[in-house]
Amino acid sequence: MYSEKVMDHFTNPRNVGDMEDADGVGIEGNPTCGDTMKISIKVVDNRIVDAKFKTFGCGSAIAVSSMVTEMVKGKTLEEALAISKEAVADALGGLPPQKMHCSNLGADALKKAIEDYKSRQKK
Amino acid sequence: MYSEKVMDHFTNPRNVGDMEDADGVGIEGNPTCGDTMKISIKVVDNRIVDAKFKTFGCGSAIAVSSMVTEMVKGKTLEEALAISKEAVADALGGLPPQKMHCSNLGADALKKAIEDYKSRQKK
Amino acid sequence: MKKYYFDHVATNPLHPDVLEAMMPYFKEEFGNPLSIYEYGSKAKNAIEEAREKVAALINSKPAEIIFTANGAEANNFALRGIALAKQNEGKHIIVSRMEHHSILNSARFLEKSGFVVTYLPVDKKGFVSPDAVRKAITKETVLISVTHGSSEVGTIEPLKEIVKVAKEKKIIVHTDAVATTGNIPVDVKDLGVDLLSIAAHQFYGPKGAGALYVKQGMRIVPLIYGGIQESGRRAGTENVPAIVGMGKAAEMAKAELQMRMDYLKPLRDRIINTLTEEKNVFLTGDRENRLPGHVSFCVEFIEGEAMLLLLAAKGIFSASGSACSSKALKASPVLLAMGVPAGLAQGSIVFSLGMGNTSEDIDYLLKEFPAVISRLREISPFAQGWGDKDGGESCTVKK
Amino acid sequence: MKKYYFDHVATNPLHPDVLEAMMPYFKEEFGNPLSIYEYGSKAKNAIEEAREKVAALINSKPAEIIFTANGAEANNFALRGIALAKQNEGKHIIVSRMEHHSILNSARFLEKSGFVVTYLPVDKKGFVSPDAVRKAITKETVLISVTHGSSEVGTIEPLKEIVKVAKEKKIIVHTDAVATTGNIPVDVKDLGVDLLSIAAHQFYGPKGAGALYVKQGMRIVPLIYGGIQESGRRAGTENVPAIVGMGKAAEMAKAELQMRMDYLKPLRDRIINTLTEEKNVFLTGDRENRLPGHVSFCVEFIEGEAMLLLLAAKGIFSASGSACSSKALKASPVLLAMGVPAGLAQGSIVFSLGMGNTSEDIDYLLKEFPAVISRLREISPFAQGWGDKDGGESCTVKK
Ligand SMILES: Cc1ncc(COP(=O)(O)O)c(C=O)c1O
Ligand SMILES: Cc1ncc(COP(=O)(O)O)c(C=O)c1O
Repeated sequence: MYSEKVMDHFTNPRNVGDMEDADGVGIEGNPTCGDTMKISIKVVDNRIVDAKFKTFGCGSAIAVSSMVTEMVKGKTLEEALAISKEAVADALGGLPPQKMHCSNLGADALKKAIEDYKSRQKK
Repeated sequence: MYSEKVMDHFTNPRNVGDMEDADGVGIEGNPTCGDTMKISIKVVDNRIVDAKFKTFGCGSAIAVSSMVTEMVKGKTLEEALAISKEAVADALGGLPPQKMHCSNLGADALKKAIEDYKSRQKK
Repeated sequence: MKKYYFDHVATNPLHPDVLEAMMPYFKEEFGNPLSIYEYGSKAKNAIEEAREKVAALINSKPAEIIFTANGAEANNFALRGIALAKQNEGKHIIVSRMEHHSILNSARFLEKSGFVVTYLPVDKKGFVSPDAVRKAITKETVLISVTHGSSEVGTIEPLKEIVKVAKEKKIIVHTDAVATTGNIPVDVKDLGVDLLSIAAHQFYGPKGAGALYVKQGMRIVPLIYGGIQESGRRAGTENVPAIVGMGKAAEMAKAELQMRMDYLKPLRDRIINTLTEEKNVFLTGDRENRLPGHVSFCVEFIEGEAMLLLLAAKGIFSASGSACSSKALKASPVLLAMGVPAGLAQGSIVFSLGMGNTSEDIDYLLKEFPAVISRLREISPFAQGWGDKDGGESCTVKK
Repeated sequence: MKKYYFDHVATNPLHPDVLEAMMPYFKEEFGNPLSIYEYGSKAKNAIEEAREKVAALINSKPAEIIFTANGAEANNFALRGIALAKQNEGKHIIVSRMEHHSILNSARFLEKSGFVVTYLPVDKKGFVSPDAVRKAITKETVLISVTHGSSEVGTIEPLKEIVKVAKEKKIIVHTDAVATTGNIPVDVKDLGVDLLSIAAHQFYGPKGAGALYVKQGMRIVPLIYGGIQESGRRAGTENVPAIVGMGKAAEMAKAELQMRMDYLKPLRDRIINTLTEEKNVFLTGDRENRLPGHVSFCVEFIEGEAMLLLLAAKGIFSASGSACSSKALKASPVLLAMGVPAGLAQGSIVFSLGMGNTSEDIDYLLKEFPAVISRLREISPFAQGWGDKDGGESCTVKK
C-alpha cells in the first residue's frame, strides 16, 4: 500500500517531539478521520533551523509529518511556505490517492506554525 | 435419477412393436412434453394374452410402457383396468416425482386399448 | 468404460494449469484482499492481476471488469443494474428470444417491477435481425440485451450490426457472451457493447467466477450491496482462488484462441456433415456463424432424454433441449422461438466439443449415435408415419 | 519472520481436510449438477451431501439451505427477497446498528425503493434490546434483521429474546450469523429465526460459498434469476468444489465446536485480562457474551491503522475499525453506534484468534503490542493531554 519511503518515515519518524522554546506552533486537524498534526519550529534570521512534530493519525499522517519537518529545516520562511502537499507526497515517493486528501496535513500545519511565528513577531 | 428397474426396462424394453391383428389399440399423449404411447392388445376369453407398445418419449415413458405391457399379460380385462399409475411406478421401483405426472401414461393408454377392444366387440 | 464428454456448453473441465495457479490461494495466501497487511495485499494483487488478464481477453480496461460468482449473476446484475440506474429515463427494455434463462427471467422480474419488455423474434437459424431491433426501439427504451452466441444452437449473432442500430438512438447494449468468450474472439471495442457477461467455467476456468464488463463511466446499480469490494459495485469477500483461476484461464484462452478454433471446427464439421446425412436429422442453428465446437440437431420421431440416456450408457455425455430432459419440463424456448415445431424440439440433442476431445472420440460418436437413433425409432410410434393419423400431432413435421 | 495471524474475522485459512475434500471436484468430477448423466449426478449428489452437513450444523432441514457465493449475498438475498415477497403487507423493516455493511446497505437500497427502515440503537456494549425492537415494530413491519454476533466487537446478541418479541407480532426475523456459525452453537430452531446467513470462509471453509437458511414454507423472491438451481431460488452454475468444501467445513465445525470454544476462550481471556491493565485501553463489546476468539479494544490517543502497520512489521496481522484503516475512510459505524467517541474509535484494534494460534503466539502479542502502543503515544500530541486544549476535540475522552 505505502511506498518504502513512507514506511521508512513512519517506522523511523524523524523529529518527533515538542519544543520547549518553539518560535511558532501550528496545529492542523482533519475532522473526518481525526488526524491531527502539531508542528513546532525554531526560526533564526528568517530561516527555520529546527522543526519537530507530534501527530495523531495513520501511517501516512506520521510519515508526512516526519517528511515535512525534514524538508523544512534550513529553508527560509518563504521557501517553507512554498512547500505544497504534492511536494511532500512526491518526496515520500507518492501516497495512496485517498490518503492525499485525508492525511496529508503536514504543509498546512507548517503554514500555521509559520503564521504563528509571524503573529508572535508582530506583538 | 432413475431406478435400476427403470433403466432395465428402458434399455431393454419388453414387447416393443405393433400388432397386425390387434383386438384393441389405445393411444395416449401428454400435450406438455409430447410423450405419446400406443398400446396394442390381444384378448382371448376376456383375458389379455398379448400386449405390445410403441412409445415416443423419455426414458421413463419407455420404461412405463414396457412395464405396463408386461404387467397386463395374462390379466382379465377387469384386472387390467385396475392397474393404476402408482402400481406401474411401484413395479418400476419408483419414478422421479416430476416424471410421475409427465411420462406415466401407460395405464391410461392401456385403458384406451381396452375401451377400443370393448367398442369393437359391440359392433 | 472410456468417457466421451461432449457437453462443454454445460461446463468445462478445469485446466490443470489453472488449478495449479489457484492452489497457493487455497493454502498460504488465504488472506482477505481488504486487509492492509501482507496476506491481504498479496490476495489483492492477485485479484488485480486476474482482472488485467480477463480485461485483455475481451480488450477492455481492467477497471471495467467486475467479478461475479458466475454468468447468471453477471446477467442479472447487467439487466437489473442498468434498468434501475436508468429507470427515470424510460422503462422499456429489449431482449431477444435467444437468451439464456438468466436474461429472460431477469426481464420477467423487471416486468413485475413496472418495466415493459419486448422479446425480439428470431429467424429459423436463430438470428436476431438488426431491423427487428430498430423496430422495437421506443422513446422509453433504456437497454437492449442480445446474446453474443447461443449455447443451445451455436448461432453467433450479428452483434455489431445490432449495436450500430442501438447506438443510432444512443441506447445501452448488453450482451451475454458466456458461451462465446474464450471460444471465439470477443472484443468489447469492436463489438461496441456497453456491458458483457462472461463465466470462467466456459473456458476451462473454475466454477465460482464470472465477470461483468461495464464500460467506463457507465452507472450501474449493484446487485449485491455491502463493502467496497469491486469498487463498491459487488460486495462480499472475494473468491480469490476462483478469480485467480479465471485470470489464468483468460490468459490461456487469449494465447490459444486461434489454435482452439482451428482444432475444434474440423471436428465439429465432421459431425455435422456426417449426421445430417441421416434421415430426418436436422441441424439447428446456423451452419457458418456457429460456435467452433458446437453441434446441435433435432432428430425426428424420438425424444432427447431417451437419446441422452442411451448415449450415456455408451459413455457419451451430451445435452438436449427437450422438455423431458430439462428439469423444468419445458422444451427449449430458443428452439420454439426459432419455429421448430414442439414435437421436433423434443428430439433436440447437443454435442459440444472441447479441447479434450480427439478425432477418435468423434469416430466413436459417429458410430454409436446412428445406432441410438435407430433403436429409439424402432420403439417410436411416429417413425412409420402413424403419427400423421392420430395422436402424434406434435411430431408430424416433414423435411 | 514468523507470522501471527490474528484476523480470523476477516477470513480464515482453509482447513487442509476441507481442501482435500474439494480436490476431486476440481479434477475428475467437474460435471454440471444439472446434467442427467454420471458426471452431473455425482456433482449433484455432492451438493446435496454438503447441504445436509450445513443443515446439520445449524439444525435445519437440508431443503431449507440455499447456497450463495458468500455472506454478503446471503444478507442481500434475505433482506431484499423478503421485502419484495412481503411488500404488499407492509413496507417497514427493522435492522440494528450492529449490522454488517451488507445488511445496512441493503436496507438503504430498500429505503430508495420506498421502504421505511428503523435502525435500532444499541447500548455501550453493543447489545440490541428486545424492548427497543418491541417499540420499533409498527403495523407495517414485515422484517426484522439483527445480527447474531458482531465481528467488530464480538458481542453476541440476545437473539432468542428478540425473536420472542417479533413473534408476538408474527414478524419474520432474519439474522446475520456469519460471524457466529461454526464458532458458537447456532441452532435455527432454538433461536426461532426464519432466515439466517452464513459464510464458509468464517469456519475454515472456502471462499466462494455461503448459504441462506430459509424456513420451510417461507416465500422469498430470488436475488439471482435464471435456471432451476437451488430449487429456482438462486440461479447460476453451482460452485461445486466450494459447496463441497463448505459441507466438509460444516461437518468439522459441528464435531469440533466445543473443543474449539474451549481452546479459544482462555487465549482470548488472557489477552483481554492483560491488555485492559494497560492505561487507557478499553475493551469494546461485552466481556461475557462474546465470540470465543474475539478481542477488541479502543486504545486512546493513537490511531488504528498506525497500530496495524507497526504490528504487521512485527509479523502480527490484525484489524481495526478506524477510519484511516478502512478503505472507505469511515470509522466503524458499529463503534459509533455504541457511543464510542469519534476520536477513541480511531484507536480501534481487533485481534481475532483461530485454531492455528498457540499460547506462544499470545505471549508474543502481549509482549509486542504494549510496545507498539508506547511508541505511537510518544508520537501523539494527545498523550500528554494537550488534546484537551486545542484541536484534539475528537480524542478527549477520559476513563
Ligand atoms: C457479521 C458479518 N456479516 C456478513 C459478512 C459478509 O460475509 P462475506 O464476506 O462472506 O460476504 C461478514 C464478513 O466477514 C461479517 O463479518
Ligand atoms: C449463454 C449463457 N448465458 C448464461 C449462462 C449462465 O452462466 P452460469 O451458469 O455461469 O451462471 C450460461 C450457462 O452456461 C450460458 O450458456
